[in-house]
Amino acid sequence: MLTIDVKKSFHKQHDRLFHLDLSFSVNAGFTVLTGPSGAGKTSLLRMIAGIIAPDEGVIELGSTVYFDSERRIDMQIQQRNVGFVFQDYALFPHMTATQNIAFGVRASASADRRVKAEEMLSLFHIEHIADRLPHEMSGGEQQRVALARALSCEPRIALLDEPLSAVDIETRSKLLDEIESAQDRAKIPFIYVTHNEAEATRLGTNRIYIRDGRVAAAEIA
Amino acid sequence: MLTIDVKKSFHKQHDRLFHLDLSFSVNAGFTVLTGPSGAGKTSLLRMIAGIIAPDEGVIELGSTVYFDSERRIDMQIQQRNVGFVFQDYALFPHMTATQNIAFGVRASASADRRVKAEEMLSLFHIEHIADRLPHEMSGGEQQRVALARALSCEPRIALLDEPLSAVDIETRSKLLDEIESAQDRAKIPFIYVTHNEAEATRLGTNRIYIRDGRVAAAEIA
Amino acid sequence: IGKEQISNDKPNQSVESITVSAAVSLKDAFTEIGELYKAKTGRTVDFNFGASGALQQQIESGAPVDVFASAGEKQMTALAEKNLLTAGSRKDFARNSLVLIVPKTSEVRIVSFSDLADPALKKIAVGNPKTVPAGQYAAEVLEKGGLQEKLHDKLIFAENVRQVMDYVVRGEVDAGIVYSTDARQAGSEVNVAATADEASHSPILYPIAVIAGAKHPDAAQEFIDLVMSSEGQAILQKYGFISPGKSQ
Amino acid sequence: MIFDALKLSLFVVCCSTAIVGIAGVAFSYLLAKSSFRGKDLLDAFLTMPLVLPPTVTGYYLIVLLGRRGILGSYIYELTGWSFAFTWEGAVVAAVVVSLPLMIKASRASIESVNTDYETASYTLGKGKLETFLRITLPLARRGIFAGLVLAFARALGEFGATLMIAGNIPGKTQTMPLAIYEAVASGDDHRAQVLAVVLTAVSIAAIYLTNKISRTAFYG
Amino acid sequence: MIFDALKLSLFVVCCSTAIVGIAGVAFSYLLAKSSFRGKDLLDAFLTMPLVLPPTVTGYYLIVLLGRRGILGSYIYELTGWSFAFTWEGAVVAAVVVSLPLMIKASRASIESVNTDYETASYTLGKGKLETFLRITLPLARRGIFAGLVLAFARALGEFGATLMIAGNIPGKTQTMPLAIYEAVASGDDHRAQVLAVVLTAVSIAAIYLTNKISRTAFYG
Ligand SMILES: Nc1ncnc2c1ncn2[C@@H]1O[C@H](COP(=O)(O)OP(=O)(O)OP(=O)(O)O)[C@@H](O)[C@H]1O
Ligand SMILES: Nc1ncnc2c1ncn2[C@@H]1O[C@H](COP(=O)(O)OP(=O)(O)OP(=O)(O)O)[C@@H](O)[C@H]1O
Ligand SMILES: [Mg+2]
Ligand SMILES: [Mg+2]
Repeated sequence: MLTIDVKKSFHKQHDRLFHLDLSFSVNAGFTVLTGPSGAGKTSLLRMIAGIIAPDEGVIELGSTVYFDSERRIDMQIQQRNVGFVFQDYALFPHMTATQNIAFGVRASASADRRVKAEEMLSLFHIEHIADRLPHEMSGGEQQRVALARALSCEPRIALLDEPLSAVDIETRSKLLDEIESAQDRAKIPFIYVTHNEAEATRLGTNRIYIRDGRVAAAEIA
Repeated sequence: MLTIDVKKSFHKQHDRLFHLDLSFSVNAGFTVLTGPSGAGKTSLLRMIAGIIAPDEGVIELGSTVYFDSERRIDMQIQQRNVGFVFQDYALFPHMTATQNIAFGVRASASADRRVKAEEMLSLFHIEHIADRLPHEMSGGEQQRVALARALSCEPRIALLDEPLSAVDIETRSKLLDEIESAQDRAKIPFIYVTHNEAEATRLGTNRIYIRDGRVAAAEIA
Repeated sequence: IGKEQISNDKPNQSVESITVSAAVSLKDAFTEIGELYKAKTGRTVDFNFGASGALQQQIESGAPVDVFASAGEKQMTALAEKNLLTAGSRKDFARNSLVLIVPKTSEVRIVSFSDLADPALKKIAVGNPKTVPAGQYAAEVLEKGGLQEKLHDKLIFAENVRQVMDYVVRGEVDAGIVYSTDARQAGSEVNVAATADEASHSPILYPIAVIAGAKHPDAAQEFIDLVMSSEGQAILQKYGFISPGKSQ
Repeated sequence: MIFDALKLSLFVVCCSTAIVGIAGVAFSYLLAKSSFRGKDLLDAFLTMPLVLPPTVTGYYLIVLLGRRGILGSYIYELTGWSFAFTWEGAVVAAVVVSLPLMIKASRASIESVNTDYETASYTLGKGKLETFLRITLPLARRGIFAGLVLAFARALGEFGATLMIAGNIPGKTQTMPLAIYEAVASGDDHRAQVLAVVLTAVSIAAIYLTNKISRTAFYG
Repeated sequence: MIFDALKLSLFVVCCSTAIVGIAGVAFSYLLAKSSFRGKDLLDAFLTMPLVLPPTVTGYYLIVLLGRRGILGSYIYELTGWSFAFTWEGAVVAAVVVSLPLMIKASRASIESVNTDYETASYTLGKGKLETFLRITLPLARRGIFAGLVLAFARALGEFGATLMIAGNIPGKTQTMPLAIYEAVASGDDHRAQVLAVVLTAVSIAAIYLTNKISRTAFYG
């Protein structure tokens, strides 16, 4: 159960550039987040992950309070335990695909981490790039590494920001299977941002449509 | 008229990671380039732009020889005059949207460049971010700045690498109108990479499908 | 307390080396005396050559030095005032004289210090009177000759005598004032134009003393004795120094 | 007296930092972006003044630029003027000892700039120089700025080489470090402390200020 | 003799570069990634040795660490040992004069690392330290490496401060630059030239080598 009730403004000098005012709550399972470009989807995910702090409000995951302006709680990013696929991937440029994925795996033995990373590589059909650095991969390959990395850190919530926008239709459908089965195993909330109607329909148990920083429509199961 | 006939291998130490062997020619107008992730689409665009050099072969645009391994011609990037929308945007992080676009405009007076940049911003519906730096924009906004920048340098060929992958369906359709009218005015080849079937169908006068570094199917008008 | 302390202070037992801080201009002569000392006593001398002022500051801050040999009296006196010398150990062991040197290629005829006023001479290098003993003596000579004022704009202050030598050798200046030992060492690279009258400056004496709290006071005293001995004096004279008692 | 030395120091340091800034960036560009024979040697040669005791550097400068020096004798013949014992000599000394700092710091930051941005600039029809000035340099600004601060501070403290080529003429070539050295070496502790405090204060103020400026410039 | 001085120099420089490497990175981290009162002052203070003439730095060091020094007297009372005239003193001098170079260069490069990567590491559950060591440092490697080269070269050439605290005792504390100084000051030009050439050759070789190594490490 994820509960969101936040307000946040972006300022530049004295101009208010953008204002977010969102409140909803969703259960474990997929929540598809859609809305026009610049609506505030990424900003919302960043607040959940703790990368930016809301001006006021509450963010709770189950019984864990991630943020509460009144009680002055603002849990650190590294304690929130989120699996984040960044819109621009943010792969570590000095690490190979395997190293990028293994970096987040929670296992003490490095051999275990490697095994897990290799498993993820094959799930996402990118075994062939195991030893390549990010700049030696294609866009879609990078995106899949980012997805694998986010899902292999045993998160308590997955935040996927257009995680399949750079792959072809065929690959996308295979990866969606993998994402669905990952959710199935983990039973945690998956917040899934997409502009693709087919993806949205397929995953959409819950759907939230945001526009101009506000929830414009919501179908919550 | 763009003529391509190139071979290129990527190596790491002594392993051949990937091999490209492409040959086709297309006229001014849209050419939609599709194919699975990792097929070699971006690599092809990079060779046309001069960012990477083919191992051997020929690249000609009209009567201009961009590359010819036999005649040892390899024109510099800055002379090729391409408008490139990079898959990862490559916006200059220290410049605002307006500055990013104005940077490429071919006009000697800086006021003229600014005017042109502002015109482009409004064509692509991003006037509101004119003075923001890339890290203050959403993913789709960044992508539109990249598109505007590439089309405002009066190129002799436009290379668009999934230029609308990060925008919502509604915006996408408006931007496609703009892209079509830009091609209409310029009458130059537009090489358009996409994974989106709707886009492909709409623009597809010529269609080239590549797979594993080879042309697997081509419909050329 | 005591026992170990006392046995530590006992001479010769475990003494293998002493540390001598000496003005760098004494390097060649002292190195030779050090070898002699080793031959006689079996102990080695660790020399610490540097500018007299720097050596003085090291000793003030407690550097483990047994003997200090200075190129100027000022530094030694400063230590004496701070009770950092072993009473009665201070002696003058050598003297030097001051000479006026000109570049080998010099076209101006100079035969005395008073010729320095010649307008053909544009630049004259001397040690910095504030920091270099040789500069102090040079200032006295110029003062006595009534030249200080006239030369005011021509003087270039160097931070050691070596720098004066370099300037003269390379012809950057038209003349310089250095110790005769330095001029002698430079050999034919410069011409000695004049020697300063002994009466025109205070005696250029090189004092030596055992440092208070020296680890090896007796061995240190032996070193001083060797410097003062006829053998030691012979070595110093070989390098151009004058016996402290004799006149030029 | 203190005021004279301070004024001279600041003047010399400003001249040298300006020269080092321009020359340093030019050399960094050369070393980072082009490849030619002997590049590594040029690099090592430019680093030399860092390794040699400044007095030795000063000696080489005299040998090169003195009135009878390898280059200096030509200058002297042509103009009747020489670097020796002039403030220009102090500037040369400061430039030589601080240039390596600037080059090392700015070169590293120039090489760290993601080349994708430079490539993007080329596709927009910009040449190497324009791309360097408008893209690479601004993106490498922190390292370049650090290099400038290093060069500034080093020039402010320059002493050994200055002493050799510029001499130590109060009011003419006696910079702060020379005055401090003189006071320390002559045992004038009081004066030394006053001077050191002034120099320290000036440099702390300068560094403090530049930090503030850089912060506004970088995070603006 | 030359060999002794060279060996000692290399030994002292290796010790000091190791210390400077670790301390420099730690300080850079502090200055770049945390904010606390007096940060700018700490920064300015750490830059001081760059501005002060080395002899003056050396003077402060003996005032601080000499047997009768502010700190040194306690050390002496406790252990019967003091920094004066020991190779450890030479290491301290080298560390103090070269640390500012390391800090400035590495701090700038650490601050230039795109924070997105650090954020990504935090979301993967890694703490500040681990993120710094495994993400920030490798991405800032060029600047850190440049800082190390600067520190190495500066330590190799260090002379003024060393002379004050470690003395100039052949075979014990006489490093190459001190040997050069001694040869120059005692008029032994030939020896001075031989020493200067050896020091130059060693440092050119060292820098040439590190350049080669860095190239393989960064592009290999
Ligand atoms: N640091 C910032 N400073 C100023 N404005 C910002 C900042 N970050 C985001 N914005 C603005 O906030 C709005 C929402 O951005 P956000 O990235 O959340 O959009 P989004 O819904 O993810 O869009 P897209 O689908 O294009 O990725 C945008 O208009 C953006 O320009
Ligand atoms: N510098 C490189 N070194 C090694 N391999 C590379 C390099 N650049 C690209 N490749 C490989 O070449 C293949 C083609 O890459 P390219 O980026 O052209 O694919 P693409 O068709 O654009 O894919 P996508 O749709 O995912 O962007 C990929 O397998 C990629 O890993
Ligand atoms: Mg977004
Ligand atoms: Mg691609």
